[in-house]
Amino acid sequence: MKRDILYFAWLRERVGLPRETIDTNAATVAELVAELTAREDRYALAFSDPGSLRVALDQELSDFSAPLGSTREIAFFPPMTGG
Amino acid sequence: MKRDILYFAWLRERVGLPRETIDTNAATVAELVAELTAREDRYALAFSDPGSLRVALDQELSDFSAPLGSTREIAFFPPMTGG
Amino acid sequence: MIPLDIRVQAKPFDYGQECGRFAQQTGRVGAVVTFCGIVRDTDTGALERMEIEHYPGMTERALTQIAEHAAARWDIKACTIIHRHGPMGPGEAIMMVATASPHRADAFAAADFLMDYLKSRAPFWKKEITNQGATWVEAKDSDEAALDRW
Amino acid sequence: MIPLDIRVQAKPFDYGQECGRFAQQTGRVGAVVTFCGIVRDTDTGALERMEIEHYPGMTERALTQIAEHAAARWDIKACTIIHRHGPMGPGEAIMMVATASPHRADAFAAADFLMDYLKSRAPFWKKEITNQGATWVEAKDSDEAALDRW
Repeated sequence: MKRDILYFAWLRERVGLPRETIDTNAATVAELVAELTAREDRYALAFSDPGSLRVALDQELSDFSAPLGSTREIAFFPPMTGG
Repeated sequence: MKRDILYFAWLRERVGLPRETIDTNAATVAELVAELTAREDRYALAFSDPGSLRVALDQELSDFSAPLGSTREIAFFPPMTGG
Repeated sequence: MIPLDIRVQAKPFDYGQECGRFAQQTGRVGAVVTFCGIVRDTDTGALERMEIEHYPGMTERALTQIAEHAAARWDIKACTIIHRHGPMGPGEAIMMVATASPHRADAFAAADFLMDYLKSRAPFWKKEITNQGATWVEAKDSDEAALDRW
Repeated sequence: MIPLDIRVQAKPFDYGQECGRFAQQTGRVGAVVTFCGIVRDTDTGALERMEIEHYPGMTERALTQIAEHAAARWDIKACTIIHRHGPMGPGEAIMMVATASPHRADAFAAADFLMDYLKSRAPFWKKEITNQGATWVEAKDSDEAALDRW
């Protein structure tokens, strides 16, 4: 299934792009991360410490064990620092 | 000893004046209140519930058991309602 | 000593302008919190005006002491307190406080503390004049109780 | 629903002007609290500028949800949140919140809550550009811990 993957802040810099569309069979966020990590070193580096990352599914904060279901847009980013 | 007595808010309205100078031998705030109360009905009315009143000695909040000592200015008023 | 700007005045002040000036002068430390109390309508009738009596001399003294306590307890770099007395109409600003700190928690706590103490320890008394007559505002038990938080 | 005014924008805003407008429009309820976060110097070198990245779409959504939670929990009559993104210099306002309530405790608590949640749950990321280079600001454990207060 085709899904949009977004990256923000230093994760975006490490992956080297802000968004991409990929065709994936991953059933959960964790499976998607494993799939990305296996692709290229820059993904492996970016996702080397998943515990320090956050994920949003269709713009709602979620977690790595969540099923992707019909999610269109998956965003990965470091802990937020607004305010 | 001559001392300035000040009244504020509804206490001022009941006593009927904002300040007066009196010559008193009262040793404590409580004794001064007793002396004032004995003077006239309007004082007795104003001080009928001393527990609901506050006192300041030379512009510092104090209490009714405090000695008057060399205090020049004694102010009586209801609980404050600023802000 | 941090800059304390304490003003007790009869004339109106412009809350927005004071916020802007405070942030301009002290905001580089990071966090600014302001509070503004505004004359509102009462439950017991349409408010025509509010009148605030105060104790000249003691008022400035009490506000300075309260601000100094806040500055000793939290890391604040500046503090402004403005409080009006005399008559004022609905919608007019009665008073404001502003605090600036490198830490948002300190700016919030100090402003909250200032308000609690100012409310019960600074010599101001409010009178509300409605179409039903004039009434002195009564102190609330909850205001006195709020001091126990600190 | 209470009036929520939520703005995510690159262009600067005038904190004082926004405070004045907010108090003018909503102040008659009695108590107004505002917070402003301002770009400050860092410990690691003179700050040239700050750059804030955000997640368009999710940002507005997250801020609206946070404001709605605050409005459900406290008696607030209006709430404004303004947050900038993009580049900004030292001394410029990054963001502000404002709350209005008949009760000062509610106005304070709601503004404090908004700041805690906004800090850790709204998708903004700060980068500081100093003469030593560019650094992403790290989230503080104390910011995440602050959420447990609520």
